[in-house]
Order: sequence, then C-alpha cells, then structure tokens
Amino acid sequence: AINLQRTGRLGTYASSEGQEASMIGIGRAMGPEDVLFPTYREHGIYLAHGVTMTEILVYWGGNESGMNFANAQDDFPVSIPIATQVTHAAGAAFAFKYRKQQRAAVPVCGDGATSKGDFYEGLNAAGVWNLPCVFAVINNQWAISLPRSKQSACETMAQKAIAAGIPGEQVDGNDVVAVYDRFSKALDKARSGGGPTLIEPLTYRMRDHTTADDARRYRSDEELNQHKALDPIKRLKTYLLAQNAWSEQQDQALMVEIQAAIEVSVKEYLDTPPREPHTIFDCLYETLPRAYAGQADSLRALGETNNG
Amino acid sequence: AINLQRTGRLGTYASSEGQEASMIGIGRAMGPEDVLFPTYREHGIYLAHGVTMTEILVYWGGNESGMNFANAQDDFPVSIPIATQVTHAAGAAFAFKYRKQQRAAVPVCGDGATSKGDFYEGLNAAGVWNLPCVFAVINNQWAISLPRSKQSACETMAQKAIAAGIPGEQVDGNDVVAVYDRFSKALDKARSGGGPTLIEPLTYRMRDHTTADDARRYRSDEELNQHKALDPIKRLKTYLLAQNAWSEQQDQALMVEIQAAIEVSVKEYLDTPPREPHTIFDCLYETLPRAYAGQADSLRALGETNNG
Amino acid sequence: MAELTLLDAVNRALAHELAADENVVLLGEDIGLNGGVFRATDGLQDRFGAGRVVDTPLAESLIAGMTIGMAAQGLRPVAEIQFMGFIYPALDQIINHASRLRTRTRGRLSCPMVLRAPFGGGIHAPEHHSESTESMFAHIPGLRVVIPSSPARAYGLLLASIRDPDPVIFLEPKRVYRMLKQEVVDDGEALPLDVCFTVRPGGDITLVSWGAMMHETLQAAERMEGEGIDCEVIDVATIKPLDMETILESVQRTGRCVIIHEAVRTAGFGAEIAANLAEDGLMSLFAPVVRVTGYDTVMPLHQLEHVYMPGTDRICAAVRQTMAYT
Amino acid sequence: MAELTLLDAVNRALAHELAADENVVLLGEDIGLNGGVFRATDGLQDRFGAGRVVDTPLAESLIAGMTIGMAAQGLRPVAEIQFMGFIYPALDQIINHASRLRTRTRGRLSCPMVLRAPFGGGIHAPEHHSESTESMFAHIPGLRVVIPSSPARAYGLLLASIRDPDPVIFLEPKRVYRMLKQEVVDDGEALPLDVCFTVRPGGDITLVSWGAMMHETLQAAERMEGEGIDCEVIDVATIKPLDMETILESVQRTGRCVIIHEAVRTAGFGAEIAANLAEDGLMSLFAPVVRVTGYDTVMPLHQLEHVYMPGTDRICAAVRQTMAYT
Ligand SMILES: Cc1ncc(C[n+]2csc(CCOP(=O)(O)OP(=O)(O)O)c2C)c(N)n1
Ligand SMILES: Cc1ncc(C[n+]2csc(CCOP(=O)(O)OP(=O)(O)O)c2C)c(N)n1
Ligand SMILES: [Mg+2]
Ligand SMILES: [Mg+2]
Repeated sequence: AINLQRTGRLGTYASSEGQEASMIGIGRAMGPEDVLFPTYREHGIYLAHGVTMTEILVYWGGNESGMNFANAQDDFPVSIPIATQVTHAAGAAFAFKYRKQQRAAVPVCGDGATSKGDFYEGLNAAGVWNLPCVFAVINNQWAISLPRSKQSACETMAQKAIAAGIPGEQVDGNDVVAVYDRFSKALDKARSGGGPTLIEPLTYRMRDHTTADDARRYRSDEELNQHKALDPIKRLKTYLLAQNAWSEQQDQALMVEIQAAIEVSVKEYLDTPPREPHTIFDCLYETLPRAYAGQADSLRALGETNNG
Repeated sequence: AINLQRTGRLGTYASSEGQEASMIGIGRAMGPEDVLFPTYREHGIYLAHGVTMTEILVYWGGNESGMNFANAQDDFPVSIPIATQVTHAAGAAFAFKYRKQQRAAVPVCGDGATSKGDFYEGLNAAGVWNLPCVFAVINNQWAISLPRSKQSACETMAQKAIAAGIPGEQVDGNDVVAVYDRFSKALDKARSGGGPTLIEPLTYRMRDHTTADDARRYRSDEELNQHKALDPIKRLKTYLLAQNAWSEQQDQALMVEIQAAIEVSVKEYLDTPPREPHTIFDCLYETLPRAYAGQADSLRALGETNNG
Repeated sequence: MAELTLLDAVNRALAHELAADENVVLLGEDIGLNGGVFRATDGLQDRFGAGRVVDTPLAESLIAGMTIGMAAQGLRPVAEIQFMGFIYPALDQIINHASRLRTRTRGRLSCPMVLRAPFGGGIHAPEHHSESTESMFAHIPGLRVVIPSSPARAYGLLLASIRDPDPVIFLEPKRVYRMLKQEVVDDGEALPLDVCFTVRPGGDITLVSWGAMMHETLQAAERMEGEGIDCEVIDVATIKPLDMETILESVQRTGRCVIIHEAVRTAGFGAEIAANLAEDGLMSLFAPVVRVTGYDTVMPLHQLEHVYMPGTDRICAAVRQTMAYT
Repeated sequence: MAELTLLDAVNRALAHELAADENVVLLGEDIGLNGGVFRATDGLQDRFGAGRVVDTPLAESLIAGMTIGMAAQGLRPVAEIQFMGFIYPALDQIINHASRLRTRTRGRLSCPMVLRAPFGGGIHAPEHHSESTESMFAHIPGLRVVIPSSPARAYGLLLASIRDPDPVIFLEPKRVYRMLKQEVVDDGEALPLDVCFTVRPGGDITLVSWGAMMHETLQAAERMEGEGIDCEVIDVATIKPLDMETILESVQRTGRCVIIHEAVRTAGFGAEIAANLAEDGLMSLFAPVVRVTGYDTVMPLHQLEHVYMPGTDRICAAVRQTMAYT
C-alpha cells in the first residue's frame, strides 16, 4: 500500500497534498469492475485505479487525449463542474443494476460540492432505487476560500445521507487503512445489492486550492501548521517503522524508484506531441456531419501554420 | 377560522381538496408582513393572506393581471417550475435580515419538490445564514402519479432538514388548529432571529393532480376512500359542533354566504376584459427598449383584429 | 398501416425500440403507470416492465445526468422532460457533459441518449408550458436537435434519434400531438437525420419552417397559390446539424425566402438560416429574407397566446411583401 | 484619473455603487476575503463588510434564485458567477423567473439584479472555463446582456447595469482583464446601455464585434489600413437589446460587413446581426455578410485553444474576400 500511496502522492499534484490517504484508500478499495466519477483533485484515486501518471499529465497539459485511458476504460473523465458527476454515477449504477452486474459506482466530491443540487439529487436517487453507489465526500475543510463551517450548518457531511434515506459515516481520512477498510466494506455491500453508502473522509487540503490560488489570503498559518503534524504519509511511515514492517533503507529505495517512475512519466508526457488542429473535429460526433465538414477542411488546409 | 377555511376551500380549485386545513393554517399563521412563495396549489394560503378570489380566477383564466395583487403586495406569483421559489424565499429572507426587519419568508412546496436541487440549495442556505424562513413541505402523498414512497427513501420529509442543519417537524396537516399553532410558533421564532424551520404537514390530495389529470390511472379507490374519512372540514365541523361552538344553522348560513361570495368573484372575473394585444410589451422592461418598439407598434396597429 | 396522431407515432416508435433493443430504457416523470402527462408512453410500462420504463423522482438535472451515466455504460436511455419549460435545470448536464463526453475522452466514452420534450404553445397550457427555445440547443456543439412536424416524421425521426450514437434533443410540437392523423407504417424504418424535407415544391418563393409552424406555413402556401404565388415549403426537421444545402439550392431557384418559427425573434434559429443566406446565398436573393416569428416577449398566458403566435395572416403578408420586390 | 485594467475598472464600479447605494449587495463564491478568483472584488469585503459582500455556498441556482428574492424586496444584488461555464445551473432561474418577474406580475414586482460572469478563452484555463455562450442569453425576453471590451466601458456599463431596473447579464471578457490599461475617471458616470459604440470610423467596410474579439478586430482594421482598406469598427457592447440602427446606418454607407465573435458559429449572436442585415439592409449590401467565429466544436483544451479562437489572420482574410466584390 505504501508504495502505491507514495506513488500516488508523488504522482498527484501538490494540490492534493494531505489527502493522499483518502485517495489511495478509496482507489485501492475499488475493484477494476467498479467505476470512478472523480473531480479535478482525485489524481491519487485515478492512479490507484489504473490511470497512468502520463495520462494525467497529458490532460492537465492541455490535451484531451489524456482522458483516453489505456486501462480503467470505464472511469469518467475529470468532472470540473462541481457535483455533476454524482448524477452520472447514479446513472451508471442504474445500468449495473439493470444488467445485474456486481459492480459499484464511486462518485467522489468535496465538502463544497455537497451544497449543490446535483449532489443531493444523485444521493436521493441512489436511495430511491437502492443503487450500488458509494459516495465519497472528501472533506478537506475548504472549498477554495470557503471553510467547511460556512458551507453548511449540517453537523457532518455524513449526515446529509439522512435526507436520502441512506447510511452515512465519517472516517479518518488521514488513516489509509481505515479509509481502505470502510470503502471496501461499503463497496462489497453495494456490489452485492446492499445499496448505497455515503462516506466522509475527514482530511485537510495542505496546499492552495490550485496553483492559481493563494490560500494565505484566507487561511492562517496556525491552522495549516496544526495539520502538518497529521500528515498521512509521515503517520503511516512512523507506524510501519514501529511495526518493523518498513525500514529507512526501503524508504530511500522507494524514493529513488518513485523518482525514476516520475521522470519516465514526465518524459513521456513531454514527448507527447500536440494534436493536429483539425482533430478538434474528430470526436465531436461518431461521424462528422456534412454541415461541419467544410469547417474541418478549412482547418486541415490551414494545417500547422494556424494563427487563427 | 372556519369561515376563512371554507372560503379557502370553496375559493380554491378542486385540486387542493383535502389540503384546506394545511393551507388555511399556514395562511392565518402568517402576518401581513410575511411573504409567501407558493406553488400552483396554494390558493387557500393566498386567500388567507389577502389575495382575492377574483385575482386567482383571473390568473388561472389566462391573464397575468391576476398576479398583480391589490393586497399582499410582496407575495410572489405562483411558481410553476417546481422548487424554484424556495431559493427566492431564501433571498427575500436574506433581505429581511439585511434590513433588520422582523419578517419571515414562507416558501411552500410539495413532497415531490423535495427531490429537486433548488429545494435543498435553499434549505441549506437558510441553515448557513440562519435566515428567517419557514419551509412548508405540504406532503399530500403524491406528485402527480408518483407516490411519496418513490420520491425519496428519506423516512420523513421533515428529516430533510437535518441535511441543512435546521429543525424539522411533522404536523397533522388535516388539523387546522395544529397547523396554525406550529406555523405561528415557527414564524415567531424566525421573525425574532431564531432561524429557519421546516414543517411537513401530512395531508392528502383528494382530487386529480389537476383538471388535466386522471388519478384513477395510478391510484386506488380504496386509498382514496380511506382518506375521505379524514376530511379536514368535516373533522373541524364535528369538533366545533361537539363543542357547541358551531351550529347547523350557522353552517347553512355560512354556505349561503360563501355561495354569494363566490358568485361575486366569478362575475368579477368573467367581467374582466382580456388585455389589449400590445400590452404583452408593457411590463417586459420598465421602459420598452427602442429595439422592440417596432414590434409593439405593429401589434398596436393590428389591434383587436389580430389573428397572428 | 394505421392512422396515427403524432402522439401515437411517438408511442409506436418507443415501443418498437424497446422491443428491438434491450439497451433501450425509458425514464422520466410520470411516464410509467400514468403513461406520461400527454400519454406518449401509454401502456409501455405494462408491456415492458417497470425496469425499462422508469418513473424518476422530480429532478431534471438528475434525469439528464443519469442518462449520461447510463449511456456511457452502453444503455440507450430515452428520457422524457415533461415540458420544455422544465428542461433548463438539465442544461448544465447537456452543455457541459452529454454533448462533449465523446470529445472529452477522445472517443473512449460516448453518450447515445435522447431527451424528449414537448414544446411550443397553442394549447392553452399554464405558464412556463408553451415556450420554444430550440435555438439555445442548436448553439451547443456535439448535439443533435430534431423536431418532427408530422406523425410520419415523428415516427421515423425518433427511431433514428434513438439509434443515433450521439446525444439528441428531440422536441415534440405538442400542439400537433393530436391535431391530425396520418397513415404511418410501424415497420421500424427510420428517416434520415441531418436533412431537411421539401414538403411542397414551388418555384416562386421558399418558405422554411419546422415543428408546429409547418402547418400555418403550409396553409399560407395554399392561400398564396390562390393568389398565383407558387411556394416551395421546407421542413428543416433537424435544426442541428443544419442542412443548408437543401435550403440554399431552393433559394437559388426562387431568389426569395421567408423563415417562420414560433420562438422569440431575437437569436431564434431563423437567424442562423438567414445569416447563411446572407453569406452564401446573397447573390441569388431578389428580396430581403423575412423572418416571421414570435415577438420578443415572454410567452403570454393563454388569453393572449394567439397574439404571440405567428399565424397564416402574418406569413401571407410576409410572402406578399417579399414577392413585391422585382 | 487613473490607469486601470478592465479588472480594476470592475472593482471600482462595484465599490462606487456599494458606497452610493446601501441596497447594493454583492454575493458569490469566494468573493469575500479571497476577493474573487480573479480579484474583481478585491478589498471590497474589508471596506464594506461581510454583510454586503457575501460568500455563498457552492450553488449557482441558489445564487441566481436568491438575487431574485433580494431584488423583489428592493435590494440591488450583484452576483458573481465564478466562470460562465458554471452559469448553466442558474439558467432556469434566469429564464423562468428573473427575466419575467415584471411581466408575470404586471409590474408589481421587478428584478433589478446583475449577474456578472467572466467568459471567453485565451488564458489557458482548464476545461469548461473558456466558452462564450452569450447568444443563449440574448434569446431570453426581458433580459439585458452587456459585454464590455475595454476598462472604460467596463466601468461605465457596469454602473449602468447595476442602476438598471431590470435584470442584466454582465459578461466580462477575462482575456482582457489584465491585457491593457486605460485612463478611467472613477466619477460614477455611467455609459448608456442598449447602444453600440463606433470605436473606429471608416468608409469601406463595417466590422462588428464585442468582448475580447474587439482587440483582434481593431488589429485587423490597422492591418487593413496598410492595404488601403478603411474599416469602420463597431463594438456592440449591449447585445440584448440590440442597437441595429447604428449597425445598419454604417452598413448602408459601406455596403459591406464582417461580424466577428469568439462563440461557436451556429446560432451564435452574429447570426442575429447578419439576419437583420439580410432583412433590412439587403439592398445596400455589395458583398455577402461574412461571420468570422469560433468553430462548431467543443472549446479545445489549451494546447489547441488558439486553433479555435478567431484571430486577425482569419478576420483579414474575410475583409479581403468581402472587399473583392465589386
Ligand atoms: C458548478 C461550479 N461552480 C464553481 C466552480 C469553481 N470551483 C472549482 S473548485 C471549487 C471549490 C470546490 O470545493 P470542494 O467541493 O470542497 O472540493 P475541493 O476543491 O476542496 O477538493 C469551486 C467553487 C466549479 N468548478 N463548478
Ligand atoms: C421543474 C418541474 N418539473 C416538472 C414539473 C411538472 N409538474 C408539475 S406539478 C408536478 C408534481 C409536483 O408534486 P408535489 O411537489 O408533491 O406538489 P403537489 O402537486 O402534490 O401539490 C410536476 C412533476 C414542473 N412543474 N416543474
Ligand atoms: Mg473541499
Ligand atoms: Mg404532492
């Protein structure tokens, strides 16, 4: 687990620092048959579920090809419009049930996303049809600059499940073992027809919301430092070392290994050429309608020299 | 109360039969300073809050002028897009709080409306800002053909309040005194800064969803007959008669009075001439932009003879 | 061979696809036991079961969002939005996801779904029940927007839409639902998408319309014939992607064009057709391209609904005005 | 007198109205302490308090719906939608309520609100952050849709929008936010709504645009001058209601018109302008009306964003092509 976790951590961007245990715990609990519906922050879950670091880099590098996964064929692309993926997951779960497949849908969203209608509508639907859905609300205490306390007066995000008549629970999101355990059980339950569960891993966003953000504008160093102490990686390492299940040598070796893996991915990513301009018409429809053929041709004509 | 209640009942269309106690209880609990945000079924609340039977008839007769209330100046027009009015109420409540006014907003919706994102978003906002809102979820057991049980797995609609961190309760919606009492207390609390409450009056839709609907397609006579016995008007009458607070003579007198009142309103409504065609441009903007003057003029030119 | 209303035709097409493809699933509000508020799905739950004709909770964004998840899993969801006036909560899902799931994943996932919605005025429905906002959908890349105007086209185009591998917004002119009957063979034969239908050949002027307005347009063409004006009438049918070739070919012959739609004028879809004529057909135009449309107002309640709706009088006036140019 | 970016100008206009009218309340996501993700509301919460510059939960339909309730109570809410790509959940509230509250109540209630949203591409933003769907809003009766293209117009038009008694969708071209600085007097002087601005007089051809594309359009006009073509350039600014008079007057002089916008071509707002020319200006047109627009594709991620965006090359080519007609 630690290997994957660290790989996860280093594979993900800084902006999910602090949430590695939640991500890897969820990703490892999921089976290859389960389907992920993530946001822009769930790199660790993607990696643990078979998406490659290179693919993630290619997408965030500005090329849709990164979302054309080699593995994890059914996983949804990053959902940037907050909470919209929750209803997609309900639809996929409906399909699993319709086909009597033992699979679960895993919509992942943040604490901020719980304020949006789509979150609630999807949750309510899962309750109505007893869908194989495990809702992950990764509560990292912040939605950009809005603290959890101002997002909802609901005592816990887990309690939002009551409104949909489904079970909800909190878990220590910085304890990878606990997260893995709770999600594994909820997923087994969902796959075997036991219905949906909402799980709220409690964790913390250690970095700025994104590289475009400056969290110092709205949150204190004190708060940040308190959470530094709870770093899930340090925590796991300390534990494993105490258990003699892990050694500093192994740790160094792992760091080297990871460094190498990252360099490979980064190189693969950097070696990925941008797509040809006219390819923006490729996947618009299964076959491009005549009405747009002219536009695509003119673009093909312009070719590389295109300056708009 | 009974007078208004019966007026309410007879003033409203058949489609709110069975819900008179909920409507009048809410309408009478509201003060003139409070603002109503109703759906298409809350005729009884409108009447109890100062909207006239004639205005309601004019609106449902196909003329917007019916929503230009002589009294109840701040009440919102009928909201047909389900649950949208809940967020309007949150906005008005925000304004009351902003201006330190002792007023409350009363969004009214049905059991079906609770499945919609807007219902939840408005509820959550009221919790976050502790807004002076009293949410009425009139649970008449049906949303057109969908029974309450298929709308949500939530045990009670009142419990949906938990997701927003606000108090929620059920009340016997066929007991006008109980409804009046619970709403009065919740409204006092809201006006005095005590925050929002969700109240779920439990009642039953005795008629088809609307005149365009045929409920026999989806619900049994057995079910209907069970509820006939619980008719809120009969119930109140029996009670008042037993208390010697009401007599058959008074009852007959009242029926006559009501009959007369209705005939007056119906006549007023029928005597209301349709508006001139060009008036469809009147209230589009405060002053009609030049861009549309030509269209309005051409319509004025066509005048009454307009056949499109 | 049977005499069907547009509503019957929709029902037959849905039944045909439910029977033909077990991946087809219907979902929406009150479509089950109730058979839909217009009865478009009447009897289908009885016949195909509550597992395939599914009543949803009251939530349009949920309905659209679910169809995306279902479609990505290979189902062929056909969702009903009870009235077009209630489709807007679903727009986010349509714009940001359904229409671009294929693009966003470079073809790995796709979204073969149909969203059906009755639209348009003329039946004295309550507020918010009578608008026509098809042009908003025509502005969304990756979508198809299909509008039948007759029972036969409703049957054939709905079959084609359900079988189409990409998302389709299928708008049903509710004023036509029970307006007329037509011989329709329930043989599973689809009609082509992405093409206009020339329903009346003519040499003097081209009238372009779609949906319910096709009927006023054809009536106007009849009337004009009495005045010796020979109108060609085109039913656009698929407004996105738009088959301008057929329209251009016609206007190049007639040199005159009137576009008729019920939607509000400004940024209505008539503008797109007129703009294409101004760019690619200008040199063959003898007369201005006139749009006969709804006014730029909120759809009035039913007492003044007829005032808003373009009628044959306004269409005929536009035709005469256009013919006056020499 | 100060040198301001468009972003500064928006900030000044908001501050001016907050100071001038206590009914003005700002609400949106992250607009408080954080000053908005683009810093448009920077410092305003400090200055006017958390009661008047309000951070909302993450819910756009709520934001729009609340502004309706607030506005009906006489407040002047100015809401920020963080990016136009997230405005769609609010569309239902805009179409079915905000735009028609006055009509629905025959003037008893009104909705003086402003919804601000950054829009458009060119800043290498993530997916869903770069679209331009202004034409959808232009199709909604009862709305105003205002798009500034410069700091001065952002200041003057935002003041006018906040003071306007009806709902305004105020779209800010985020590519221009920090692109240039301009002398702007923070004197509370509003600019007129509902009129186009002729920013460059010329006699040979009329170029019509709005928002960020005004800059490519003006560059193209410069280039064309080098080729001896004298371009008149019009900034539409308020796309709804549309001031066709100014555009028609110009085209009647030049006989030629090219319309430039970043939005997708089909059913983009350029179509409405071209359609009006085809109806009311046809007889003065020497050449086809050409639209230079974004392609009918999903906005690509940033590696190919420049491919989608119309640039000066495409505009100049259109101008030359149009001038070629004699
Ligand atoms: C519908 C919508 N509105 C606004 C945004 C802009 N936005 C991006 S992330 C974010 C905060 C999300 O917070 P949370 O759900 O807690 O997830 P986290 O970023 O903390 O992982 C916002 C407001 C968006 N992407 N989608
Ligand atoms: C957004 C939206 N979707 C669908 C409809 C169509 N519709 C009108 S009433 C109704 C059922 C509402 O049920 P409920 O909320 O329980 O109110 P009731 O009619 O029982 O009073 C539906 C689906 C609508 N008006 N608005
Ligand atoms: Mg968060
Ligand atoms: Mg109900």
